Amino acid sequence: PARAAKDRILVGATLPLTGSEARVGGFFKEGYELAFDEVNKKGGLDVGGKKLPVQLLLLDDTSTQATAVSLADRLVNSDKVDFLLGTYASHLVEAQSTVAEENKIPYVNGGGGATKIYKRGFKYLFGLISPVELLGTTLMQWIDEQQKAGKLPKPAKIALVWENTAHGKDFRKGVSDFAQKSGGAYQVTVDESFELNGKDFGALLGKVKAAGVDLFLVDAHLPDYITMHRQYVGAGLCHKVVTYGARGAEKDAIQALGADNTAYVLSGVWWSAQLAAKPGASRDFVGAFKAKYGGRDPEWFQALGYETARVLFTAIQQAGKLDRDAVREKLQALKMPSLLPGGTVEFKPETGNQVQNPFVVQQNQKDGTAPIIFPKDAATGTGTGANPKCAK
Amino acid sequence: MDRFVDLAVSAVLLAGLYATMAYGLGLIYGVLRVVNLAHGGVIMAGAYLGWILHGWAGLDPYLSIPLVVGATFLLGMAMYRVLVRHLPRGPAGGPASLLLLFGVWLVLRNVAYLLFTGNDQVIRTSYSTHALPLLGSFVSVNRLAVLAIAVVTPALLHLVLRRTYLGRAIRAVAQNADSCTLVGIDVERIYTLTFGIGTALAGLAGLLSATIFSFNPGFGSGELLKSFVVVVLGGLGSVFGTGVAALILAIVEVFAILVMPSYLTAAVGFVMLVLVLVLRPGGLFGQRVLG
Amino acid sequence: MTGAPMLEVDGIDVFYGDVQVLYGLSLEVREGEIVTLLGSNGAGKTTTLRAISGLRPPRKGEIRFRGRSLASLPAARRAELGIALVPEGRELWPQLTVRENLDLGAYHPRVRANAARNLETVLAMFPRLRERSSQVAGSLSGGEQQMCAIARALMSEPTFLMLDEPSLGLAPVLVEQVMRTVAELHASGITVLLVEQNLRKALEVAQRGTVIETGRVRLEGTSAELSRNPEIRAAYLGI
Amino acid sequence: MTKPPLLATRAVSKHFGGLKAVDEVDLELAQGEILGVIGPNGAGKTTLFSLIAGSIQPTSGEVLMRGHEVSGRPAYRLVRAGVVRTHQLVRPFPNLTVAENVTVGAIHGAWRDEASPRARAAEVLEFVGLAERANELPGTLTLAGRKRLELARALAIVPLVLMLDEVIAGVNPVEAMKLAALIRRIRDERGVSIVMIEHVMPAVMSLSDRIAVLDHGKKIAEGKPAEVAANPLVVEAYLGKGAAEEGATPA
Amino acid sequence: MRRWAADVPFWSAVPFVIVVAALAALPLSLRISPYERNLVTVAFLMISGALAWNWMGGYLGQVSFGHAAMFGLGGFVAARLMLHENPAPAPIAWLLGGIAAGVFSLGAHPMLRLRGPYFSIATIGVGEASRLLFTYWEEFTGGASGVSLPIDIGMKARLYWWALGLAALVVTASFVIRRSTLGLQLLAIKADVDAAADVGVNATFYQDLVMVLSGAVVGITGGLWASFFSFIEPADMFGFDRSIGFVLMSVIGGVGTVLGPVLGAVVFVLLRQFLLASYPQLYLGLYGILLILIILFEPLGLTGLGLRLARAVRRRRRAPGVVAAP
Ligand SMILES: Nc1ncnc2c1ncn2[C@@H]1O[C@H](COP(=O)(O)OP(=O)(O)OP(=O)(O)O)[C@@H](O)[C@H]1O
Ligand SMILES: Nc1ncnc2c1ncn2[C@@H]1O[C@H](COP(=O)(O)OP(=O)(O)OP(=O)(O)O)[C@@H](O)[C@H]1O
Ligand SMILES: [Mg+2]
Ligand SMILES: [Mg+2]
Repeated sequence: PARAAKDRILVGATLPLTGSEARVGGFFKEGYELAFDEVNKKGGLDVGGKKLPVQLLLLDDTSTQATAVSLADRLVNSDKVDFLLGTYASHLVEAQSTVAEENKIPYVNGGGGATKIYKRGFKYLFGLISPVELLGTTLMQWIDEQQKAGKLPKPAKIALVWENTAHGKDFRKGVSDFAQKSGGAYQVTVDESFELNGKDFGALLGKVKAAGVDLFLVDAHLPDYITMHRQYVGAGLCHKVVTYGARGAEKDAIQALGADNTAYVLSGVWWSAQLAAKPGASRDFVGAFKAKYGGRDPEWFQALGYETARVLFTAIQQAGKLDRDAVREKLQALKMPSLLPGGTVEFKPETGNQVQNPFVVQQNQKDGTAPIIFPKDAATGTGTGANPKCAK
Repeated sequence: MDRFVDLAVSAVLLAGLYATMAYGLGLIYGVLRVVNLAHGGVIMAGAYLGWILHGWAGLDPYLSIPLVVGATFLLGMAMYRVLVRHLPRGPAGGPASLLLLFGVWLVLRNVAYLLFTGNDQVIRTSYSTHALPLLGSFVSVNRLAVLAIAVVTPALLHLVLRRTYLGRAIRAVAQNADSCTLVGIDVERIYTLTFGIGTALAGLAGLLSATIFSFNPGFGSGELLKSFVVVVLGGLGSVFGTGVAALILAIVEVFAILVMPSYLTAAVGFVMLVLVLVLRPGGLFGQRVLG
Repeated sequence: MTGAPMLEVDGIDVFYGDVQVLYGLSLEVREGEIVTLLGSNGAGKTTTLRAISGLRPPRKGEIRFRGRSLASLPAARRAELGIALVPEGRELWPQLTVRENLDLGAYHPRVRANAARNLETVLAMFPRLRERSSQVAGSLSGGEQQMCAIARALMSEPTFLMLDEPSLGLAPVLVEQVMRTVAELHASGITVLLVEQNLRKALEVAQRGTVIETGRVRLEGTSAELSRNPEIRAAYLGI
Repeated sequence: MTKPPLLATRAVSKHFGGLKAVDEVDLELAQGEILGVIGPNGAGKTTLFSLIAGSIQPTSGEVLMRGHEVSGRPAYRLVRAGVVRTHQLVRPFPNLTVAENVTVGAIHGAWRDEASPRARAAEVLEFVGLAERANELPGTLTLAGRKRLELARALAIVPLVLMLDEVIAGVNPVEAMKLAALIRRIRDERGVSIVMIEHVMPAVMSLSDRIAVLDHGKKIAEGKPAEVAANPLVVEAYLGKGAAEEGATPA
Repeated sequence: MRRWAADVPFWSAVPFVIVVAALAALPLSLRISPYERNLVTVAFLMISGALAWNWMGGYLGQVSFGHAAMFGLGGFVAARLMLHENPAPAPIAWLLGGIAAGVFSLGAHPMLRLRGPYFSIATIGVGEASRLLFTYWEEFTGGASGVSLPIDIGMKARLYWWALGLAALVVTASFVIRRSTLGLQLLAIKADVDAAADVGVNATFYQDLVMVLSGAVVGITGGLWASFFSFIEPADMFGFDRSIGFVLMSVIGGVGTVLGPVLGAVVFVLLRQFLLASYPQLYLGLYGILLILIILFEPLGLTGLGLRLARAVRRRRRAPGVVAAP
């Protein structure tokens, strides 16, 4: 009732601005802030014929669950925010979204990719980040094209290596389900997990080497990717296809490892700045981002952050009021043109309100670039089927 | 067979790393009977020092060894003078020194965080990913260099401890401090120097790790835990025991992958730690003081 | 033969924690003398030597060496003045070799340059140690350990040598030998303060003696006087 | 058949590596007796106490109480059976008050005495003369006070046998006399049998009914104080050879 | 005639009962928002955990860096019981989780003969090994992705009273233990195991007893924690940071006292919340500095500081210049 007289819309969020996820937390913050700036520059959101500015109340959850939960609690019950945007990293989102559900407050996030978050039947939780499982599937689809084109052996042996987290487990499911359904075209011969921030992968790589596989499919986060790939190259390993899941095209990593050593590494991401090559939502976003952040190129984190906020804004405008349930209904019914690959965003109850947009697959080149090679409609380059360096 | 060689090679390389991480912890414990929980923080500091020198001055990490070792040596001496000196020695000081140095670690971590943010950093050199064929397997040049240093360091340490007056004084202080005073050894000074050397060894370990791993301010906790395992296994305070224990731990961890999922191999070390503490509190090779 | 006072202990009180062990104890040793400190178990002899060497500074009273107060001089600096102690129970570094034990005896900068020469001297004095020089000290027999401890003290070229029960735990032949050594050291110009329970042996080599009982001086006199004193026995037995 | 002694050791030994700290020692303690144990430093006196009290286990031999073997039992069970020791270096619990220190002792003697632990602690403190200091920390007591505390803590258990390791050592002569008197009262008024280690000769000689002498882990003599003092072995090992040669006997 | 510090007259419980009653009535007042209520609930849970840790670390002097193992085990056992097809009522699940944790901690029995830093290092090993093993045990902990409990809207509100009840119980237990002959014996063991045995204390038994009790209470706390957060994962529940948390709370507040861990837990939760909102970059270092200062200058932590202040004030009152009472 008191909310009716409001002169602005208060949106709360926490992000891991310190702690283990701090780097990405910062990226999401940039995305959020860009979206809020854009709206406020236009005088605010049009809510029921009245322009209301939006304000972001952002707190640092230090990458820990208890803090993410209690700060969300604070945002809802003490700061009285109208809506919530999500934090980053699956475990934080899974813990934090319970607060939104208990308080019946819409919670839109672009940072919780694990499918199990969306299997709890929550009504107020919406996820803009496609399941990591789908990342595994998408990569396999491209690989499958190569195999069909005769560039890869059939059957192909896979070493499937994943970090022991929700992220890694989803990736593993995507790949192994695909392999199982392939009718023998793919065999997973090594299936191993490793601890986050692992130190030495010598033994693991030894096992991979001994198994004599064709495809080396890994899901790792950035530090482990760098550590593992260094040892991989150092141990003289080479496989026809190598991927580290969503990692590979980061400039940091290419710099840390050398363009030579990362050539042909495959990665699947939720969005890429190269999508701006064609006119559309992505190009607009990249332009705005560069203007605000000194010409820097955004990565998928900023794009998802930005888009997450935009989805919430769109639903609010469509509802025409700040009523939480009304906004929730509009989110549920939303079908919005988007910068995400696939071009539209919608939340389907059967997937627990997690979007199912495709991934874009990039492949690193010797010159340090990483063009999109899949799907075709988004491609900015052509992929190399099997790493020519390892002839065998 | 081929596979066996591969695993053996990676075990030896890993042992080199574990050993460098553990020497400093063992030395300080051997002489002062203080468990240096700030060890992990110093490893982290060593990594960042190397990174700064590499990034800002373009200094190769191996060339910056003297600078990093020197800086962490001073840090260690300061830690002893300002903090550790005031603790009760012996069993009574045990938990107190543990907690005090843990506090130091938290501060180091926070300082690093303020200076460098939480981002992961790496040191990349031209040879970071170079490999040499060896025994039908490929071995990273950098890892070989780390191994070499892991072997040279205790040899140097051994020489210093055996051949110099200072080294003999350090060993003597560990055995009987009163007699040292009688022949004119300033025991406090020896403690200060020892703490400095132990800390410098941690700094060196950090620098070397930084050429292999990416790191952030939280770096060092895993290294500390491994160092514990190695030092306890080797008998707290024995330089050679430490080296051998590092090798044992590495072999067990690496070969464990043959019988268990790779994820669990990390637990093997901790299980060994607890078993050794309970069954053979003096370490696998018995209690020796700085042999 | 005896000259100016070299060491003056002046009314010292010494404690272990709250336990008082010495009560206003005074003592004097003159240049070139050999003096023995006698007393039964627990009388405070060792404590007196520890106070002089700085390991257990007195709470009250003063110790002067060649007229200079030692109060502000840390224990580690006293070796510099030529004060050396062969501690009770030898207190070697058991895991260091004999050679290392001896080398460390010459740790002090003033004598470090002469280490090689001093080593030759002491090894000549104790040929047994030359044979054992690479053995760890902890594995020596009691007598050998005693020699090693004396040799270690001599490495610092002391002018004032304190020996705490050097005959403790030694076979009679070795006792004879140690006592002879003490006499030789004295003859070579070193002032000696000898603590002994072995009253007869001690009085044989010493010129003067002081008997202490529960931290206080009970009797003083020349060796001859003390040997004759009827009280001495009772005091010595602590009865 | 004579009644078995209250406490006895039969050929009890303790080896530390190659060192025979205690070597086949036989000892007997009769009800109401005070037995003195003397010997040079490192003779094995304290180790013998630890063996009897169960703090360490003998290498061989046995400890008997009223003819029943008790060796191998952990210390706390021997305490509950009435064998209580004090330590050479006083070991009060520093963070507990004087009264609490004694109460800890009183907890486990309850079966022989109906009083509550706290009441018994109070009574014992009165007996040793520490009642005034009940609520202070042991650190505030003088050494003599702490020795009394150590006695009180042991007495609170209502022991049958009290083993005192150098309780008189280190205190000034006046206090030493008072402590000796207290020890005699413990035997006379409370009927506690006592074994005491002491280097302070006047005290041992006057308090003890019998004296045993240890050297290098072996018992080298035993008997009335005067006999022991005259024993040439004892004189050589402990009292001093110089004394023997002058040919007098101790007072 | 003598006033035994240990004889606590029963009326001294009156202020405590009043405080608990007031706290119980607090959520009924409209002044407190659900956010504040939840914060206090977390503080209650931390109080229970810190006090239970303190039985080991403070009373017995065995500083454990591995209590997260019991916290996590209690949490996951409770969670599994509540997720079962025939779900156990929450309080039963918590209790069983606590029992499981207590039994588990008995496994550390052989470690108890280690003392000082050796014990601490061993607990680090046990803690880390537990974390890895339980993370690997998917059927139980859900592996790295953890388990979610069904959302129960009224649960958080009810948990306030449950947590208060637990905390009140644990505070009472801490007092009773401290003041009873059991507490005396624990402190005696802490001061000197051998001397304690020499006055008849069965150190082995009491150490086991305390370890089991401490583990069980921390386990129950873990169960309540699981219900409160609805989602738990092993990396967090079994994490080293959690073990450290128990240590920090007790040390900052005052090891070995009853009030200390309570203060420590409140400061830990509230200060943290405040710092996180205002200076998120500094809180780690501030804890570090606090820890260093406490170890160097005030071993009894905030409690010791309070006592010192009280003494100073009293001295000031008695100081000359103030007119003495007739
Ligand atoms: N570290 C210590 N702590 C407490 N008391 C001590 C310590 N060292 C010695 N004492 C006590 O001080 C007193 C004097 O001891 P000291 O060693 O000086 O005697 P001593 O004359 O050398 O005897 P001995 O002939 O046995 O060597 C003894 O009562 C002894 O118990
Ligand atoms: N735990 C142990 N390990 C090895 N040796 C020991 C141990 N305990 C005692 N000893 C040795 O056993 C011998 C006997 O020691 P004990 O303490 O019984 O002597 P004591 O007769 O009480 O001497 P004091 O009069 O000086 O107290 C000593 O040589 C001592 O060093
Ligand atoms: Mg002596
Ligand atoms: Mg003794």
